[in-house]
Amino acid sequence: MEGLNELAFVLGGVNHWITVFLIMAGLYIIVSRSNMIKKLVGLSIFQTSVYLLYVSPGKIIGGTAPIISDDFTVYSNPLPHVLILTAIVVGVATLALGLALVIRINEAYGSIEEDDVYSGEDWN
Amino acid sequence: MRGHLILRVVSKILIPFLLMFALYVQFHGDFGPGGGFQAGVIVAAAFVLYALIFGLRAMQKIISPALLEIAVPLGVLIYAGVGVYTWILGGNFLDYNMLDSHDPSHGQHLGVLLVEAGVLLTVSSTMLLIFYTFAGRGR
Amino acid sequence: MLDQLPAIIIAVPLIAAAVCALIRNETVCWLIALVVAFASFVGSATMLGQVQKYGEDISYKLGGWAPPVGIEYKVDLLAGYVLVLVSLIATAVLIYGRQSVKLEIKKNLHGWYYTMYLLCMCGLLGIVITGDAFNAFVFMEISSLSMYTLIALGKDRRAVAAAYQYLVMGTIGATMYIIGVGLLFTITGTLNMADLAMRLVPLLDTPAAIAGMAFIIVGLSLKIALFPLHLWLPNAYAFAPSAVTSFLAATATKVSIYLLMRYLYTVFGFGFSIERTPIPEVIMVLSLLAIFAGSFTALFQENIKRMLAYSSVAQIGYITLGIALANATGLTGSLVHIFNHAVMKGALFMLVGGIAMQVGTVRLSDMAGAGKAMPLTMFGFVLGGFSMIGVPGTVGFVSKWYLAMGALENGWWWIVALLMLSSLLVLVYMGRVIEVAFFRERPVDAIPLKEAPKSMIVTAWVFLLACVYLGFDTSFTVGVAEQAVNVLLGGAQ
Amino acid sequence: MEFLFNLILLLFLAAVTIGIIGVRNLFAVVVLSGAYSFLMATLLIAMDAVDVGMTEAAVGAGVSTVLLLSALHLTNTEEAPAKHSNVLPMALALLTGAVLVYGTWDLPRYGDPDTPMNSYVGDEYLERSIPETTIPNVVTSVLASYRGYDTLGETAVIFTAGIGVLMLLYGRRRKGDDDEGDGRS
Repeated sequence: MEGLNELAFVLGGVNHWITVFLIMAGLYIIVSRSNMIKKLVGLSIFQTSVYLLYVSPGKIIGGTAPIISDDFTVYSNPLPHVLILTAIVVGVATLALGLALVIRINEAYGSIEEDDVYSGEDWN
Repeated sequence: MRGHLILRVVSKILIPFLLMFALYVQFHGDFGPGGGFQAGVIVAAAFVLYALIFGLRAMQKIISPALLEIAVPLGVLIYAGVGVYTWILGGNFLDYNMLDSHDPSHGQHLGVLLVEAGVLLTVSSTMLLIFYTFAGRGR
Repeated sequence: MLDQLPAIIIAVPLIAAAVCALIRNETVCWLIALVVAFASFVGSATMLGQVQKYGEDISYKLGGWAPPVGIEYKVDLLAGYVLVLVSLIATAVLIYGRQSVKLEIKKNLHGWYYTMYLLCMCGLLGIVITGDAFNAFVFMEISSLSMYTLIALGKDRRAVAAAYQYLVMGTIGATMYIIGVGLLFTITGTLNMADLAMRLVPLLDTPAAIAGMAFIIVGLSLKIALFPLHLWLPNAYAFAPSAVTSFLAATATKVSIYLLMRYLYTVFGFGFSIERTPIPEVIMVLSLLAIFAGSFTALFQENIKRMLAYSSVAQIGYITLGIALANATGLTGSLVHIFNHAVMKGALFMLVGGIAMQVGTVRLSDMAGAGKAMPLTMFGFVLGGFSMIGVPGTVGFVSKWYLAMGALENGWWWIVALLMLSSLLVLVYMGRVIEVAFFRERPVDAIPLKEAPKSMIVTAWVFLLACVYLGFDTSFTVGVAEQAVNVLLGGAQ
Repeated sequence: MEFLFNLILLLFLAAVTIGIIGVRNLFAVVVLSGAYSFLMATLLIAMDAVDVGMTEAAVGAGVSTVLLLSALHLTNTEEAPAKHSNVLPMALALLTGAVLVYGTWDLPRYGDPDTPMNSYVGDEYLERSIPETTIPNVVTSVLASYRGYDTLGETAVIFTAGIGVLMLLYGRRRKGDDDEGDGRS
């Protein structure tokens, strides 16, 4: 157990590396895909990956969830949890509004591919 | 899905438990994980399950969209109302210490309960309302 | 009462928005919105007056918790100045927009329209007044989500597509902002901006601080629509309902610029962000590109709303140019231009709203002969155009003067030359509209035109007269801006 | 043990994300994004963020999936093949990633209790929650009281989204409702 925790301490950067990968993947989906729903899924991944960025540094090895009780003395940092709860709400709110827009676009244009919607339109 | 007897029976048993669990999550949020937001989502999920099994129309007979349209702003008003009340009591906005003149920590507890109720109302009704609008769009 | 003002001007619009959603009657909701917006304006002006009088920032502890444990509201000169601007425009656009909202938006949505409008105002004011990095994000999302909805209410199907485009780019911007805040939070442990500034001092050179700064700046630049991240702006402005465009063009990007300044000057400090990083050089290049690319694209627009939108891209370039000049005069120019551009662009979009209502389209070719039929609107357009060009005696001249002076202080006369060249471009694209409206005959078969409703003309003209008045009497704009610059630069050194 | 568990979950997350990038059937994408949310929720719980994990499971895997599925029902389920080159998006993602790797390189290692973040405001909440609010779940007391104003804003965000969706999709769909589309505005 102890040894593994030591290892965790040394390799701890791994959390950040995967977080970075997820952020990159989310951004890549948003920018590269033309399908609007896929773009919104990418947007969710982009937003969700931020959760790790906040929560991982708040974790304390050997700590427990920040609910005070007599059995524990070490707790992980509660503040990032609160912030991320808010971020989750913002994420789902954005997704709902985005999907409503996509439904309207589909009704008006008959397609949810950006290539069809934006290039086929006279914007002037 | 309306013909599936097993689904109907199971969901009829399940939904009350879901709602009870939501209430547990709501009121146990001070002591364990949970709170207004989580409970609100669970309440919405229970009703969405009902709508999926018994049909949107049956669900809307129980809770009409018009009712939800009132509930959504009402939750915000409850939350902000606590703030206005603390103003009236002479404190800063959302200063729950004001709610109990003898024991501020009691006031805090009361304030948290009240605002969580507001969150529950807005979140559950908004989620359900969004589901209604999305599901009702197709027909 | 007075010491509760900071919370009042945010909480009351929020409560009013919820009340409007319950009532949903057009007249009542409009009245509530108007009263609340005006009350916010009075509150903001009072706070600005207090800050000026006592020379002390107003700090408000939400929930009674002292920062950094609780969230703090902070009104200094800069915040007060932007608060006054946003609430003033919000009030004016409510008076202006009632008729056009009735016409452009489906009847059963009118009540909710005012709900959204109030939420948007509440969000924008909340970003300005907050002293907490994460709270700014929450209010940014309130204003953004309501903006996406308001834009999508435009009559044309392109409005929905534009709103989607804005939603995607706006969300990327907001998420980048919280990534940046997250990095700063990880190394400092605090979210309060003043506390952040203090605790960042020994950490400014660490990679996390630099990366955090980069993410915050890029994220906010997306919201500001700084070239080349402006792609969402032209369509959003062009296809939103007229009243929404007037409000957004005058406030939304300005608030994001305000937040950027907060980070550059208050959190990171002038001594670091401007003097020790290549930020001014980058912003300089992008601003000049924005000014020329924006103005140049505006030349080729058939849709005059879109033309004005591209002109906004260019005008944002002027504002950020002031930051890049890295001296007090330049920054004063930029702050003054925030106000001035809001007033003149607001007025121009209001006039275009009247044109859209009467002509039925905002295409240049359909406006032939409008000068004769709608003299008040079109003369207003001429006056607004003068201000955009920067003719002496108008507000446009004041801001350009300060920008030019700031450039000369650095010995950069070529910036002055470029500024004059860009004014020439403005002359050409505004001139096109005026030429068509005044010197072309209206086709015989076209529908006869008449002047737009009084409420629209009057509000627009109040703004236009303000353009002239503030062009002569600069004691408010320049006065406050100079004091604010002193605080911003002084506080950093 | 904790660490190994985390590592496996993280690798799963990455794998699911690669799946989402590659798959073109949108139903599969939605199912994968549900799986992503569950993995994320488990990971959050493993990192002691029980409230967040619970919410992510309910919202990400529950509500979001339902919303995405109902939107798919109304639109198209197959993504069109890509027409553009992926070079620019890839470059953008790599640039962002590079800045992030640079920024996170020097951050305190995972699990350290003495970082500025864990020894400053966060610690203060843990000490003050019981005496000041009597609430043992510190996340609840911070959420609803110390930073209760953020939560009011969060409720307002939900409210905004709810009314926004209603405004966009209000009333029955009628043909020709949306397009005055003769190319003129």
